[in-house]
Amino acid sequence: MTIMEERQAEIGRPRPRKEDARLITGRSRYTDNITLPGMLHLAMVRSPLARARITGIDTSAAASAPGVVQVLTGADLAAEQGSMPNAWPITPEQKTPPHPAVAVDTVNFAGEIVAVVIARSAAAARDASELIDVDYEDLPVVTDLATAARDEEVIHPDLGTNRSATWVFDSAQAGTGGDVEEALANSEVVIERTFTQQRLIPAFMEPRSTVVDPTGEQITMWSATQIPHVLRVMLALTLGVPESKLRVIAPDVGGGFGGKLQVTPEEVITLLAARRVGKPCKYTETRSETMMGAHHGRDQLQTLRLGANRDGTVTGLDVRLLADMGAYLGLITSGIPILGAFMYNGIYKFSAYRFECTNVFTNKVWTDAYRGAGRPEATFAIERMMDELATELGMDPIEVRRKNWIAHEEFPFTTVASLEYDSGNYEAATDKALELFDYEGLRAEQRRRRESGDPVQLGIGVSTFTEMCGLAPSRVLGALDYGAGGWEYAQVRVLPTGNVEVVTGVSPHGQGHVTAWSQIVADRLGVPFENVEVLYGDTQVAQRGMDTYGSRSLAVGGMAVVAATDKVVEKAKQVAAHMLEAATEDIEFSGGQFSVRGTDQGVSFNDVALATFAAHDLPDGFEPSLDSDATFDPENFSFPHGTHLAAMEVDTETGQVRVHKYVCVDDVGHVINPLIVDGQVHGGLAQGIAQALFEEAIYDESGTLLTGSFTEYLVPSAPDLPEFTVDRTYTPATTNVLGVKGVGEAGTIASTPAIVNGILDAIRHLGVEDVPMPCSPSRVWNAIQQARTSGQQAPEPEVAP
Amino acid sequence: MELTHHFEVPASKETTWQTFNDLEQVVPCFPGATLTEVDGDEFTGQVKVKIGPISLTYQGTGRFVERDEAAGKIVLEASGKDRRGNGNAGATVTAVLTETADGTAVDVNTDLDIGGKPAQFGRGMIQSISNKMLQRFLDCIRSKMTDEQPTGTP
Amino acid sequence: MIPSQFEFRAPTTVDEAVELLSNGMDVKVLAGGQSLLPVLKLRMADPEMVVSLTKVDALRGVRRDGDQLVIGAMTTHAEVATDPLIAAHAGLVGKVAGTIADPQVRNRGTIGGAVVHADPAGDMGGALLASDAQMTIAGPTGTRTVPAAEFFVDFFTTAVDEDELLTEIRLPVFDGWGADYQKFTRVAQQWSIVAAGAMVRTSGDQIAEARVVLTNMDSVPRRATAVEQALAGVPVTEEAVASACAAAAEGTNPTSDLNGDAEYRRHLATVLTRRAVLAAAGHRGT
Amino acid sequence: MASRTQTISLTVDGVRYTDDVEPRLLLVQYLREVLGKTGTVVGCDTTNCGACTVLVDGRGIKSCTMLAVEADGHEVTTIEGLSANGELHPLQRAFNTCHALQCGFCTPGMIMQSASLLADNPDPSEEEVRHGLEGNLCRCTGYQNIVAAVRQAAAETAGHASSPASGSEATQ
Repeated sequence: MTIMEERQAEIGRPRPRKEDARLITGRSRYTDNITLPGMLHLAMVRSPLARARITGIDTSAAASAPGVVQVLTGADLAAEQGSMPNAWPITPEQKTPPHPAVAVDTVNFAGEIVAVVIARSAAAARDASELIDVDYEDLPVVTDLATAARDEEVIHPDLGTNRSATWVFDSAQAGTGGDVEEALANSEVVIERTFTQQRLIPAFMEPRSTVVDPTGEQITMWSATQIPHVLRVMLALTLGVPESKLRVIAPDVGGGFGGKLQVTPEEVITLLAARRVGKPCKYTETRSETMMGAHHGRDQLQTLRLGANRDGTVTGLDVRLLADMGAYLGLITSGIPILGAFMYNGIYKFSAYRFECTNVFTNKVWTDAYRGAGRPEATFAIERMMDELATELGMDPIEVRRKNWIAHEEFPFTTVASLEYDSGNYEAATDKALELFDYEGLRAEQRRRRESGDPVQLGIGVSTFTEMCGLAPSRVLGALDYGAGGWEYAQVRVLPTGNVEVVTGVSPHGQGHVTAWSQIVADRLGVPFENVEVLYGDTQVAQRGMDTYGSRSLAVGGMAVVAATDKVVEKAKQVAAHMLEAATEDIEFSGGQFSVRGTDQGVSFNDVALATFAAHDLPDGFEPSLDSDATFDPENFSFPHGTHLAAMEVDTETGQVRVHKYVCVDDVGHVINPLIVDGQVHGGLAQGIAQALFEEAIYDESGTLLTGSFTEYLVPSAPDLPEFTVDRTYTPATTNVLGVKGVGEAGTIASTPAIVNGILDAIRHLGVEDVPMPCSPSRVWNAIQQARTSGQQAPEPEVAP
Repeated sequence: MELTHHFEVPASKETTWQTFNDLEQVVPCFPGATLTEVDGDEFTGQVKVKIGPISLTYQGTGRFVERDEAAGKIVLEASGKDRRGNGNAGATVTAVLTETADGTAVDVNTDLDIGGKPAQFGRGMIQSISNKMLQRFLDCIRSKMTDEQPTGTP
Repeated sequence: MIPSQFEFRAPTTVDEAVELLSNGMDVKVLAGGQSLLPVLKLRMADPEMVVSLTKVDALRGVRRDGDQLVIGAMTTHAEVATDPLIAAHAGLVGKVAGTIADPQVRNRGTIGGAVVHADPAGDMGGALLASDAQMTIAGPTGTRTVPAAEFFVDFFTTAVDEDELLTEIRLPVFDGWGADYQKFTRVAQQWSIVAAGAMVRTSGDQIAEARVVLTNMDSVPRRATAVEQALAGVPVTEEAVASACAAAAEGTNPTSDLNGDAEYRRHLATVLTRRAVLAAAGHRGT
Repeated sequence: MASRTQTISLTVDGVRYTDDVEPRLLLVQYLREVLGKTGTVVGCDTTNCGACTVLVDGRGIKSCTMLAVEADGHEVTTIEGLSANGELHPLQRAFNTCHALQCGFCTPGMIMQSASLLADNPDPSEEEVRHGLEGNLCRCTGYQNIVAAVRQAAAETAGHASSPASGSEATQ
């Protein structure tokens, strides 16, 4: 009987990650690193045209080229390839075009696959792919969202329209608020603005790659995916392969950000090719292919009308969206804008709200999840509108927010968009951020620069945000017609030595789950951090799971781990009671020790593990195993929030913009590993800032992606970003016992409006009212020039509060 | 993209018209172009484009879509694809001939459509480069009409 | 990502290299490869033969030859950027070399390769123009020398013919000149949207002589001679220099693209020229 | 056409190799496919991302933009050859302790370029680190912890350098 030792709590410790060991030494296991005996390689032939009828494909030269095993076209695969799945029909009437993995008759975006070469080497496949001669008959191309919505040219003629679906939320109908038209009519101020959420490319660093081994009866797929479990079931449903014959493995995955939350044509094709030739096949895309062929994000036109009274109280908000689907509907393409529908009210108390979104097809690659997925768009719009309101009323942007936000004592709070926010303290986060930022000092500096006519003006951008995380309560998903639930699975296995294996249904690709889960389990079982192994990403290992997206891993997946761990403890207590000749009810468990209440009698977790393994002397009828699994379905979303402040310098001579200072105070509830949480925030900020300043996927009118490489699509590197000041407040979530909320998307969601608000704050006194994103130097400069030339109409310089 | 050019030749409208209608003379004037076959109003050929290290070979066909001698209007359409699948290119060239005191004025409007990888490589240069290539093309045609050597300067 | 097949030769002398260029095949010269290899990987070109200059030792390095500096065509940007001779006598060339692309590219990319590539957004051309560089070109009939002002012909086109090689760049020494290069980009690793380079010799509080060049304001680097003339004798003050630089964009022909239109580029050229001249003149900015 | 392959001899991570390769084979493909050194990864095809950075004769280069035949006679160091005698390189340690990686895909290139940077400048400022890494893209970290890691490794290496026994680890 061992003596209890004081052990330091693992939760809350800045543990360096376990998973780094192989990644920093080059022993990584990315899909493209996999080589199997006899493996063949695929190359894709992609349409250079955005919309065309395929009138002929001559594959003869390619088929007889050196090393080529087979060439496949859409016609060859038509009978077996099915249609790429869309798992979120947002309305029963949604129009969904057929989406073949390999185009059969027509192509609808530049980059769509029209033929596949299977060869003995990647080089041979690439060489032969040039020999395939495709004849196209041009069809009219529609790339502009608003134009497409007018149906002058219908991209999928069988659908009869480019409008896929229209989805509405109305607080008057939902009973969560009043009628928005009435509210706006009775408002003292109504502000109407239109914002463009430009199209973005997720730009994960690892290009997508898939290896399929069709060994015997089983098909094993390794893929650079966020969603091995969803992929498995979707492949089974799409291709009619028995699910039980499919094993999907997501090995090391080099980033996703929603971009790998997809079932891809390339995965379907690699599987079909491997099955045809009966040999392992690999396909790894080039970055050029990623840019044009992997789904993009955002791409919405937002029109908002916000009503308010002169004291700053917002009375109602009307939101109308056009959302660009691209040419097809991917896995959850149609639902992305709907994820934003619940967030346009942000952290505020509005009395009336209406949201209407129309999803529209264009001849571009389809859009789908990208970090934040719907919520950054909503947050951007409302946070921009709050600044517009502040300007209109001559109020400080912080004051306008204070006037409208939910006070901390009002939680839980049911919003006008029908969500119940469980907890939060916007005052605390904002106060802390203002202090760290030196808000007053920077306002003084701003005034100084304005008065002296400094060519480099300073602006302060505010963004107070919340987001719905922990996707998602299954019943809510059901109500939204999403094709699956939002639960998560975990298993905890106790080895004879007391080491613990944790199986998780989430699928990490950089988030540090192995480390965080180890910390959770170490604390709950009182075992050393080092003794916990975390297994994931293989449907044969983690037999159930809903994978990683929507800041769900910890709030949902982590909770499943907790639930499974609790079951282990319950079982172990029975064994401990038996060993200690006590009643189970009298057993207490703490710090890895089982003890009899009120005595110094105890056994360690390791002792119990070994005794259970030996099974020589267990309670009658006790199954000799402590292993447990659990499936956790959240009762509600979690609602991280925060206040982000950006001091932006604008060089009025060149339009160049620089982040002078960036402070954010996020409240993500309890923190398992602050190192990891800070890292998530940093990375999120970088992506959100990049949307504000640098990134945009641009197509020309014929549908060619002009930003088809990192030379033109501007992903920032180290000198392009500032040092961030990251801090936190802690208001635990009340809907899970860990008190966690999720942090994966926070930085991205909050930072974009902070940056743009900051830029406008710097140059608004010059008469500039808006700069479309990304706020490139030329756009900023042009906005200043336009304001100067129409100077007479420019509003009187607003005195900075 | 739309490109417009204007030039004048000290030749009669009739001579100019004939030159413009002679594919064997016109097509090879385009930098890098070779004519492989002429069949009435239609032709096949290829254009080899070299821009620094980039080298593209478009193979394709073209035809006269309009020849209105009375109006002095010729519309030539050509389209091709890069032999390595890098992209397609199409052009519709509309030339309008007008008699002047000293000869003939030629107004050329070119609607050029370049798709695929070359368009991505742009940084705005595609238009400038295309403009220069067309200028060389027209200089060459003009020289044929005036029996001069191309001056090389626009 | 996988280039087409080609034959590869790595001669060790200039003569061998030149001989390989006239062998009747479609030959591409490989210097540092930082522009050529991406094109080959994207299969935007498929030469039959690649002649690498990597083993021609004679083409590497910086040396002083009388009142000239001689830079071998295969000297890397990193070497040019850190070379003490260049720093002392050709400040603008050194500064510009340090701004090209990123450190890894500077470690492989060469001055000769970059200028023969002649991308209008390439940075080094302007610096050579401002420095009155003489370009030595070797061909089948021997070597010839072309001044930088005649070297750049058009987009991606230089005086170097297909059967020729740029072997070295000769620079007169510019002692006592200040230099600055204002490179304007949206992200650090981007090509210049516009850049302005200035070399300034001051005398007391005045600009005695200035040399000003613009990058990406035309199909070739452009020398702003009007600005240079206007700057002569001008006091080193914001106002005086700004006024002398006001016409920096005159006569240029910039393109419009995703990063800005021609009008914006003209405006940038003016601002950047002023800043470069002031910095080169040692003016402490506001 | 002459022979499709050429013989090259080079040293990679301290081991001498002689191989016949196609001239078109990129150095990164040689490392990954011929030598099985998959620690060096490919992130783009336009020489932007820097994920494939290795040291050639001690200096960081993008191995996707160098032919394997050009490496003939040279010395190449990859992420797999950075640690010596089973001990992590200070940069590797610092990347771990500073949480300078998430998905890890850019990490080999980041570490190798950082090694190249520290060889040139053993005590870089924050700004110098940022500019020294401008040819490397990371999509996860926002670079803050990468910069911190490089500076931490620099400090640690400087500490070592004051002791007579140590050499410059960064340059190998």
